[in-house]
Amino acid sequence: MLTVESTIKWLNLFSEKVEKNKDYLSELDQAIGDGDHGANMARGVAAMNEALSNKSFDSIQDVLKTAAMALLSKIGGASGPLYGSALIAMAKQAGEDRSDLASIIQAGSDGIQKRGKAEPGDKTMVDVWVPVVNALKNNKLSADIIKKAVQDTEPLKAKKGRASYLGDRSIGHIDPGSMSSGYLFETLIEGDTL
Amino acid sequence: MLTVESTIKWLNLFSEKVEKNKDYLSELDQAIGDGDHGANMARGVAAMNEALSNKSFDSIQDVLKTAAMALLSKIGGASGPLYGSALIAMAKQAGEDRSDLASIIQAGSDGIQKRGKAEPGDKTMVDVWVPVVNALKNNKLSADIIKKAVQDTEPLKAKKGRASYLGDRSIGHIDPGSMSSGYLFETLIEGDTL
Amino acid sequence: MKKIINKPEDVVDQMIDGLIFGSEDLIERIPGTNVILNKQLSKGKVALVSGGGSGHEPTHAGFVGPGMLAAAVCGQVFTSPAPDQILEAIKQADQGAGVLLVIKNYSGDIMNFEMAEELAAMDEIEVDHIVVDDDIAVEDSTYTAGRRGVAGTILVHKIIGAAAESGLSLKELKALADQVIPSIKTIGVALSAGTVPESGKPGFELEDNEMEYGVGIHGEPGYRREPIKPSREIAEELTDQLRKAFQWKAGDCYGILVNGLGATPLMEQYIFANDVAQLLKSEQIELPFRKIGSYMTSLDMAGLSLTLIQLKDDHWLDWLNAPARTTAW
Amino acid sequence: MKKIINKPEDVVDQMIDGLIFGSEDLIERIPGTNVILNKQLSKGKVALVSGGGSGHEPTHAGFVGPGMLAAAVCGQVFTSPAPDQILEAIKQADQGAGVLLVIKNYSGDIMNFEMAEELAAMDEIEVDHIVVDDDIAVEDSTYTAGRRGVAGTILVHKIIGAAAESGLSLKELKALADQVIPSIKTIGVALSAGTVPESGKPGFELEDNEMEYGVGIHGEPGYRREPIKPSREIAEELTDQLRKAFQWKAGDCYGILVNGLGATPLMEQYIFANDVAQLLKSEQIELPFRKIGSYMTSLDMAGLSLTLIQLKDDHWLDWLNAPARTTAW
Ligand SMILES: Nc1ncnc2c1ncn2[C@@H]1O[C@H](COP(=O)(O)OP(=O)(O)O)[C@@H](O)[C@H]1O
Ligand SMILES: Nc1ncnc2c1ncn2[C@@H]1O[C@H](COP(=O)(O)OP(=O)(O)O)[C@@H](O)[C@H]1O
Ligand SMILES: [Mg+2]
Ligand SMILES: [Mg+2]
Ligand SMILES: [Mg+2]
Ligand SMILES: [Mg+2]
Repeated sequence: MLTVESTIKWLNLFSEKVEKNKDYLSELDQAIGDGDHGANMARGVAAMNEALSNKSFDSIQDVLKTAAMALLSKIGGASGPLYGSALIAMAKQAGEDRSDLASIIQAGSDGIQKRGKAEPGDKTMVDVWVPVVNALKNNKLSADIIKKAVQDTEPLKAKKGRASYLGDRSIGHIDPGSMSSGYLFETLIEGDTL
Repeated sequence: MLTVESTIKWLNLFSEKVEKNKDYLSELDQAIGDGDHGANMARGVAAMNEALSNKSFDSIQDVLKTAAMALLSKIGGASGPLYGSALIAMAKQAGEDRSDLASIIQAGSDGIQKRGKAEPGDKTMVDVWVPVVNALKNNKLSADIIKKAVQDTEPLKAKKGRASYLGDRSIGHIDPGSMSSGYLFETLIEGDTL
Repeated sequence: MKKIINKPEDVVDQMIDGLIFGSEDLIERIPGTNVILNKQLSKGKVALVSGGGSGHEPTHAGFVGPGMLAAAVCGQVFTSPAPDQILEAIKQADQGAGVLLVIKNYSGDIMNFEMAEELAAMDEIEVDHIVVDDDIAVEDSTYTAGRRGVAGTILVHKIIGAAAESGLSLKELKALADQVIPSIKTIGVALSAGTVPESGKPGFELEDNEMEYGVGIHGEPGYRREPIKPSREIAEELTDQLRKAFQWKAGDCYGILVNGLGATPLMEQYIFANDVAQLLKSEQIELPFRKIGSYMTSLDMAGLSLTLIQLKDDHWLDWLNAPARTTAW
Repeated sequence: MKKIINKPEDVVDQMIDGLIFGSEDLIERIPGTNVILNKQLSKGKVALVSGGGSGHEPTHAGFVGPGMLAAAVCGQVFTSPAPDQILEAIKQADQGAGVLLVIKNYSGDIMNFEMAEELAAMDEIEVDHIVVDDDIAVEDSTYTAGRRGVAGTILVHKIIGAAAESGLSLKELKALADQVIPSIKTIGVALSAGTVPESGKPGFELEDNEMEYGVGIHGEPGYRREPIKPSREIAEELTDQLRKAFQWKAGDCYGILVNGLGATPLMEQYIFANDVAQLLKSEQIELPFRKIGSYMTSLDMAGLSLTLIQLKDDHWLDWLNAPARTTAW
């Protein structure tokens, strides 16, 4: 269940995972983008961690909004406004219905699609968020489902983002933003927040 | 003896030799200069050859002056004005005393020194012109003397021209301008002009 | 990687300080941000704000000054700046007549600038935006991110900047840009990739004798790799692409920008410009506006790009030639 | 060698045409020569003529125009132009008040320009010359060729050009130059060599992690090779050399030029400029004149140079800041 503490714990675990895997994220981005996704995300989560540790919070909304602003202002590039929009939408939703994780993640997913105009199958992080929302709704989110969603971006041809410039050459590589979104949901499980 | 014909023949032979050895001249210049002496000289003698074949001459002075202007306007760099000044001075001298090769070459050598302010031992073409003048005066110019003069520039430390920037590192290399001047005097012998 | 820098993570910050040091009479840095602001903003006129990832110097900050940009926002190298920085630029640039954002067409830039625009609207600042997508190397399609914004952007800065200075409203400027931007097309060629300081490796690898047509200013892949050709043949290829895109006819009137990508010296840019000039002359294209230099670079990428703008309106030429006081125009 | 050129032997000719194509309003080529002439010469004023080997673009031709040079003579790459070309420039530049030749201190340039001067004197044109030797990397000595002329030359073009425009006589300009030139000192660092098109090979080799202090603009050897350092440390080394040469004290007033050598992009030049600015600030040196960019290049050499000019006279600053209409200033 999402509480102030569990949300912070979740985001801290996410930060750790991004930091640990930033070179891998950049490597994925080097193949079909511009090679900075790891650096972008690491910069973002570092700022998020700092913002979260410098303040005390009395609502999940508050936590998510603080995290959103940090990510938004420090990631930059394409993933900055996407993660920023996701967390802002999640914060809003948490204000209305704080206990339902599925509807909160659904709001985040909608926020990303509203901002980035990508559809499932376009080889973007949407391809992880959408299946995760569906799994949550059916109460069966698992590490395997997340892993599969990330892996399933490999054969896709990119239609949005930098990778789309590659056309067919984008096929055969995992989408970096999907990988970092995968980390977000893996840590949701690892932190026992489900 | 210098006649209109033998002078033209001499300069033609010189052109051929420069053209044939231009890569070597540039190599020498690469070691202690900027690597263009071969290209400079080749450009110059090509223009000289053309100028000499496009006109008929009725004096040695005329031949030398035409050659001088071509070299002067096409070699460029340091060697352009030096060969140009040498041949202009030689042309003047030939007008006064056309039969005496020694005094003509002496005038050329003086012209070079006046233009470039180099002394014997400075590791420049002067180190070939001066011994050649002396040998001519004593009627004993030979291929060996020329060869030795060129070779003797090797241990010298450059005090003038681009090589002087190298200081001690200029030691141990033959001076490119001395080599090209060596060709000039070798062809004097080869053309039976002596 | 051999570069004259300090810590890779500090390059943008220190570069901005160096730029300001060189042009203190013209520009200043908004404290605590990576925003460069024109010191002599024109009261009551629309302010032009641009920006994007760094690494394209002198773009964009070099074009801040009277007659061009009111402010430029510098992101990390090849990374769009975030909305809060853009918002700060909008706030400080606004002189009461609204702000027009000039965005190069990259997903990241579009999203960050749009978010800033939404935030500014909440602060009741009138803001609109235009998107430059002049790179014809990439197929245009509404189903993808579309064409990239490259060197032609500086012509947009110049024309719209001069028009803003002449007093056009935000609406009028936006309408003008809707005419101008589709009239600008660019195509480039790379001889070697630039190296992002934080990555330390070239963005792509080309063989010693290879070049690639259509590479983007972040090292995005182009449309063809082949052994390096003489300048004249490169000029033919790029001109062919532009001819196809413009479908010009004898007597048409264009402006031309030959742009170095960072490590290619002026000598090569001039030689290439000469070849293009001869080709266009033989097709009787008029070229009353001409510019040659390294204006939209890609770090230390070797190569160049060719931009043409069809001058459909005499005003455009006037605005291109209007005075501007900036570091780099 | 990967360059955007046609035949190596044609680079100078075609480059000149490309330059003129880009700046037809300002400059023209004297037909049949490699001389670039200012189209708006100032009647009755002393004409400044400079030149030298090509490969240093935009120097010198980019500084032809009202307020700077009357003409520039382009030699082959790294090779002084010949006297007949220089003579032609002198003849066409002269507006009745005489001609001042600005020569960089290389044996070849000195001899060719002096011969042209002698020829011009026969034509009864009043000509004199000044020799720029600002490169402190080489020990100065009357027994050798002395110090080389490098980036500081463009400050001479600017100051003497503006002074000529203000009406000073040939004698007065020569006296002014005798004050100005010794007040200019430059020191550079190279990260890689430029490649002369006709040779096809880099002028020297540096390891992947090496740089060399004091390299000349034709690749002449410098005074020390070492592993590449951060910008800040390079700034310290170059500033140390200049401090030794100038022996400045707090409160002294200088102009500064940070100059890219061809393949080094503005980002690095700005970062380096920022480091130098901080060092000089800490020594309380005033810097009312500042310029950053690639002005005196060495083909595609990577690296940069730092020039300081001690502003001993307020006029010098005015002349540096005076308007000039050229391609490159
Ligand atoms: N329009 C979009 N909608 C959703 N996700 C997107 C979109 N564009 C890009 N992305 C995601 O962003 C990731 C790249 O992020 P990043 O490398 O940080 O930014 P940039 O592409 O600006 O360098 C992609 O892998 C993709 O998952
Ligand atoms: N002051 C001088 N006096 C005599 N000879 C000189 C002088 N300076 C240079 N040289 C000669 O010129 C040669 C170099 O010529 P070249 O390479 O064509 O010109 P540059 O040095 O301008 O590239 C040297 O090898 C030397 O013999
Ligand atoms: Mg990326
Ligand atoms: Mg040489
Ligand atoms: Mg990026
Ligand atoms: Mg030379």
